[in-house]
Amino acid sequence: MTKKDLSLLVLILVVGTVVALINPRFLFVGNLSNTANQVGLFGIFSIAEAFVIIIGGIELSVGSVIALLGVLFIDLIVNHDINWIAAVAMIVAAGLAIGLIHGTLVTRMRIQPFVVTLCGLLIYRGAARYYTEDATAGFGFGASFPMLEWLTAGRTNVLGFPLPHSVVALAVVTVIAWVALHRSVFGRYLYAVGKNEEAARYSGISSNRVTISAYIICGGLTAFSAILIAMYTRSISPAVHGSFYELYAIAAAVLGGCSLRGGEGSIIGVVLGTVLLQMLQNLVNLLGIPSSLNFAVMGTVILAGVLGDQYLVQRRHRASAAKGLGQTSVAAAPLGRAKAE
Amino acid sequence: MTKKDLSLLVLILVVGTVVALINPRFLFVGNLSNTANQVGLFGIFSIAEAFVIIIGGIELSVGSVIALLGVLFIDLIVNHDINWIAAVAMIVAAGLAIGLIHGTLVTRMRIQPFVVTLCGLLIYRGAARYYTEDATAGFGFGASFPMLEWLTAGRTNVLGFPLPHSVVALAVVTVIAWVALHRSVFGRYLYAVGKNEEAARYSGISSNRVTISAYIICGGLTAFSAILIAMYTRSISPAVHGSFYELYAIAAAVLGGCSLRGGEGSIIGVVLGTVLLQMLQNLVNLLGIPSSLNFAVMGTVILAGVLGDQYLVQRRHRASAAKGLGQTSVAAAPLGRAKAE
Amino acid sequence: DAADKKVLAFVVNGASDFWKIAEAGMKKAQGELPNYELQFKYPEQAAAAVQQRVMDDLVAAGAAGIMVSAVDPKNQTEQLNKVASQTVLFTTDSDAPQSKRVAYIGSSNTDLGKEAGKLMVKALPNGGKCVGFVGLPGADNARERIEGVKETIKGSKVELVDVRGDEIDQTRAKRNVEDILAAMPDVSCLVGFYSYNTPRIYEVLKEAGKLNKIKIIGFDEDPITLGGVKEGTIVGTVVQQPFEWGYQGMKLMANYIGGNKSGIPANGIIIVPGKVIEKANVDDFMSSMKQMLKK
Amino acid sequence: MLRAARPAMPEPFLELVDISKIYPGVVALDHVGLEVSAGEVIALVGENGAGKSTLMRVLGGIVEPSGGVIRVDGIERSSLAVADAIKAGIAFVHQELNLFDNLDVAGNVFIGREPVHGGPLRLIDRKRLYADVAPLLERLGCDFAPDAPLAELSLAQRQLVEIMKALSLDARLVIMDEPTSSLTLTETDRLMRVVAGLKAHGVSVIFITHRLNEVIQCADRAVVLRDGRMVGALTRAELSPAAMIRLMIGRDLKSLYIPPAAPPGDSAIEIINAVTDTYPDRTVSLSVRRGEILGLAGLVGSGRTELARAVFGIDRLRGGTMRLDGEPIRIASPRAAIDRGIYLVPEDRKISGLLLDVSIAENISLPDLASYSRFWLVDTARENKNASRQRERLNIRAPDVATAVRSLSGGNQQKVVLAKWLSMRPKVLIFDEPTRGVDVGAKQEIYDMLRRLADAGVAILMISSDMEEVIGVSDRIAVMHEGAISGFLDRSQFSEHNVLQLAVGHSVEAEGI
Ligand SMILES: Nc1ncnc2c1ncn2[C@@H]1O[C@H](COP(=O)(O)OP(=O)(O)OP(=O)(O)O)[C@@H](O)[C@H]1O
Ligand SMILES: Nc1ncnc2c1ncn2[C@@H]1O[C@H](COP(=O)(O)OP(=O)(O)OP(=O)(O)O)[C@@H](O)[C@H]1O
Ligand SMILES: [Mg+2]
Ligand SMILES: [Mg+2]
Repeated sequence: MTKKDLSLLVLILVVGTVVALINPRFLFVGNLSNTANQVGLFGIFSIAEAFVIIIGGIELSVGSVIALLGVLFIDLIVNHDINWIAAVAMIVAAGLAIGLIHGTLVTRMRIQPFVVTLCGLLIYRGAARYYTEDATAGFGFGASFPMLEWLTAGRTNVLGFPLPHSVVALAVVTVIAWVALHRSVFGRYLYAVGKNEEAARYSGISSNRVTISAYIICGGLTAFSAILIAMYTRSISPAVHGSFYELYAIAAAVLGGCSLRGGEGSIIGVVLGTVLLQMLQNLVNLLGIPSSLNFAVMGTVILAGVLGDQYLVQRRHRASAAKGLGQTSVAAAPLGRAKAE
Repeated sequence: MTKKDLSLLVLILVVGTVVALINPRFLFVGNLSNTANQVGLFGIFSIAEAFVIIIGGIELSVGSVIALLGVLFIDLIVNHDINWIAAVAMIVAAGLAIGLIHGTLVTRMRIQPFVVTLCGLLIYRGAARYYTEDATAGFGFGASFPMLEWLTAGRTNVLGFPLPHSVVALAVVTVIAWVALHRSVFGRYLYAVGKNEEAARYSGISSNRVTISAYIICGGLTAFSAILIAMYTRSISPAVHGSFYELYAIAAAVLGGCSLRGGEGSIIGVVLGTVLLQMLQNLVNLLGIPSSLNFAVMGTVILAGVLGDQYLVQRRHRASAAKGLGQTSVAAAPLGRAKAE
Repeated sequence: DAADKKVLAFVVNGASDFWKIAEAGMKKAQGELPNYELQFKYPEQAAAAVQQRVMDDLVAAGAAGIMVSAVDPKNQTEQLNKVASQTVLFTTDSDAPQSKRVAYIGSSNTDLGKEAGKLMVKALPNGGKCVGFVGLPGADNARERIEGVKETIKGSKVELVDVRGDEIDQTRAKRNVEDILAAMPDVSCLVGFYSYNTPRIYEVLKEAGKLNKIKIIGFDEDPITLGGVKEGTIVGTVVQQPFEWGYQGMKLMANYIGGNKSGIPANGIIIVPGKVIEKANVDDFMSSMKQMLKK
Repeated sequence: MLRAARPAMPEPFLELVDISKIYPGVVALDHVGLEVSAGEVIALVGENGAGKSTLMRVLGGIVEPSGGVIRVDGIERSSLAVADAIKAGIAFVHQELNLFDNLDVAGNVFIGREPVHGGPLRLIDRKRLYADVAPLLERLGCDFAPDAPLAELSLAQRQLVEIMKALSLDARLVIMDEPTSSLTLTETDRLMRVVAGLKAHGVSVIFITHRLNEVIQCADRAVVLRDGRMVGALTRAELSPAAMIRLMIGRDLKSLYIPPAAPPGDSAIEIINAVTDTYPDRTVSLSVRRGEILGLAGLVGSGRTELARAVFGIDRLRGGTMRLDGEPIRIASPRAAIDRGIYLVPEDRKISGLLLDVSIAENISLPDLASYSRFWLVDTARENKNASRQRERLNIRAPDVATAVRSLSGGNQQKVVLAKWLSMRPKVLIFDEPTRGVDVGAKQEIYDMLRRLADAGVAILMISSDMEEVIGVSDRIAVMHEGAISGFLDRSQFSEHNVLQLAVGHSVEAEGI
């Protein structure tokens, strides 16, 4: 756990404590379980986004992909009576394919990731709307896939806590992503390509292949979360479903220490970033803050947290300078901080 | 005009010709004037965004600022009976102040621009909604500010073409921005800070001051366009007004040759990028394409254009390599292209 | 004291002026329900998931009753049932008939559409081409209104040739009207399906100098729409009565929670009919609106 | 076309035949051939922009040649990919550092070749990673830890990491493109021993340098390039600086040291008890007089660059004061320093010296734009005129001044960095490794210019790791050791021995201030 992750954790605990003091219902099992469920849903595609950000790219089509694949998934199992296991496989395959296309356009055709994925954002959203003729896709009343529903949207009682399965999914994804990013050779290449693509190429790393892999992983994970989200909402209005989610994902990644210049970020940080964002949403409703202030509260808490962290860092810096001690290491740059001098 | 700008212009002309062939009404004076009006409105804040992108930053709060300042502007002149000239001055001052705050947080507090402006996006939107209690701010029936309306939303007949004043405003902003960016010392500094902040500092450029100036310019121009947009729609629902406009702005800037890594981009390119985006919107309505396909058409045309351009560049590249002649210069990287090898 | 008051929440499907009127109704009810705390909730986005989350949080916070305008009632049934199992649930605006909600209070969008269709036929005795404008063409309320219009004009010479969507972006809403005027010079009537569409149509036609040449038919009670009706440039507008939903709905809910279930019919459906506002009755309507919003 | 004469050696395993490379407006390589046998040390010398790096980049698979063939173990190819080169056992120390400052030392050394366990998961074997890097650190005498973040290393230390990267490969051929350009004598000597060790194990080495005595120290033969053509080759017996210089630039060079025209004046800048970040418990005091060139020597990491940065206002001084012309000053930013006439030519051109994608002219005018502008608008004609003058003066090899700096050779880039500052009117000039990667001819040019500036009353502080340069150019030498000045030397005391003694913290007899 890096210092940056730790700052974020402290911020989460502080906000949580304050909320719990004002409204103890915040800590009720049901509420925690609901918030955890949201974290599970949003965490997976935030991790997906982090992969692309780490290699110095960006993926703006997350929300549209969630809408398109969600619509297709529901359509497959509800209207085409396809076995849900096959449907899951098809949707994930579609996600991987989208990632492959994005990665290829970025590397082989050398189009800026922002342009590629912006076009993705527009095209997939349009495709979803056109396919459904703008109608909401849903299960309708009584439609039931007990096994699938239990797996994706169910909760299991663990020591009295109804643990949402989306959290289990996030946990699995987190562990795998953590090992892949922080312990494997592949992860090292991701960071290397993100930091200095030229140097990576000179070191014999196929930066194109690494970049494409990052987009493929992102696509696959996004598809997976699209299924979970579809099963949670059980209804998808193609015009709005998942819109802005790319911003959530990027925000979680950036809060978690990713830099949009690439080469930085930790998986734990991204998950903590998601937790913070979801907690803020929960807080607004629990404290009876007017919904119109929802966004403002989120923004203010994030900004205050980052500022406070930055303030402490600078003070520590100055204190150590005054005492003539060694500085804090550059690598432990704090939460949201631009970069070392 | 750079090669990149030229590619974009060609794309615009090709799309325009195709649309005009399918529906000649595209070229009717009224339609061109309407589209030009949109270009005027969107172009100004796209140029604003370009300033920040060129120094290597990003400004995500454009849409929210447009909503908040629009609401305040209407409130000032409709409900507080403030003279509209004073109101315009106050709103622009507010925009400049927002820019100053963002710039200061980015430089002095060293918070990532993405985080600062994301918080801005959330906070200003929330503020706008809270201030109006989520009610639409508007002029009401018959309310009239003839001079202001004529200036901002009027059109003047120039050789039979009803030239919208927003286009005049854009032209003025473009010329000033072009001189500032491409001919002035300050512009050199902006690009230098965006390209290599450290080298800029070693050359005696106060990168903090330059960065803050870019955000201030962005804030001021955004405020100006907020007024024009408010006068165009004449009604602002604070929850949705201007949402996603930051994406439009970034897209126009990126299409126009800006790189999100900073240090690149031309003002002409940004204006052309805006023209392309607005033309695509117009096209969907004119060709009677279902609104649900609006986004998809935009995405497809942009992607096709960028791909085609890239294809031509690579072919020219290969052809010249085969002939053993000099390659095209690196600086003339094409439309939307990631970066030179 | 405040902490002991039971909370009743009105959860809407997105922010709009329309709901301000309902909120006014709710506030009137609050005056008559001192033992309850009435809250009005706007989800930050018009998406089912976001709305669901607001309701989950309200239940977690211990709300005694929730009245909701579901974003996607057809597919939200199960989640609505989840809410209904933990608190008293009313629906409004758009019903979820198969859910375990206690009652629905609102109007029928199809009926409203039919009223608008009648206005169109009346305004265009010789027939003509019409184009509609709407925020989210896929949303149920939009679909039902369009359906109602089409049903009524079927057989007449009035045609609804296209409906343009704008994602609730005012700039696009206005530009859509401009583009349609450019693309279809022979259009003879424009219909604003969402509350803000009609004022945008009015403004564009005014700027183009075509106010009396092209008929405008609207929905809802935007001040500019009403001004146009009064001026005679807008044929008429079909309004709902959200004030009544907020007022009656909250009182019914409080009664229900208090054990008095008499106000709720067997099928649970309480229709508050819509009103057609034309030049003849616009003044009355405007003054009564003023009255409502004053409180 | 000339072929390099080869002494009796085993058959070459690698041959470059008729290699050409054409860039727009530049013929970087013109039918060059080179053969490499096992256990051979070849020095590649030539002026800046002669094509040395380009030739090596062809060999390393980074540049695709426009013509010619590459024969590796008898297999002919028209070009290599990086992976091919690595597979063929070619290791490459690039002229410009290619490192990752988000990784630590060990991570950088083994990038692309991490030891793995965990089977198909390919997890990094961290234990082995750090174990494997330790002997390399020792071999080059590095004093930083294997897990030190790269971001904290000085330029020279990074250079050593880059060298370790190549040594860690089990290579048959190690290409070193100016590996010593920022190293001091101590590290250079150690590197020479490493090269000898490689040779003894049958590994071939191609060595590029502008410090010609290094060539004599280690090379079996020297190959000289000029304007992209091979102009000659010298066997070990024929090697001498004069012979190489004659081939490189076609004329002889005069001696390095030019005495000052007049004795130095009052002290221009005084640094009193300065404290920097890395050595918070040491202080530095020194002063440079008007008209004087003060050389600042020291080992890698001794804190010279840090001192310069603090004086120039990039970093804040932790303690101490400064005086300019006797007046106490405080410098909070580079702008403040520049406004007072204190300029710094930074050591790392890629990071702090240049905007790589910008033209030569725009780079040169950047620190002094105000004087090229009228009403805040840049007068490009004046800008270009000055740039052209500088280009001629420093012999910057480029098609024109609109050329992007990125496409220049390393030494020519360095000249652009110098040109940025030389066209202004300084009071105090701090040069941090001014001639890093600059060829002998241009070096002489630069030394002349330093002297002329000094004679015009400028105080010059020249930080340099090049012993020959420090001794040859300075009027006085200060030596730093672990963040403090360990002594000053007058001209009469100048010797390699004395400088080295002070650099490692010993004292020399009759030390004078
Ligand atoms: N990417 C490029 N585009 C255009 N010209 C280039 C490029 N790379 C190198 N050149 C040109 O090729 C020539 C040879 O450059 P090279 O780097 O091989 O010189 P060098 O001998 O290594 O010089 P130095 O001693 O300064 O490092 C130079 O004139 C340089 O400007
Ligand atoms: N950004 C940094 N963060 C932490 N430590 C640093 C940083 N930069 C340099 N150092 C350390 O400061 C010490 C002094 O470095 P400096 O660059 O001043 O040395 P130098 O005398 O110029 O030697 P060199 O020949 O290596 O340039 C070195 O030990 C180095 O590891
Ligand atoms: Mg070189
Ligand atoms: Mg140094």
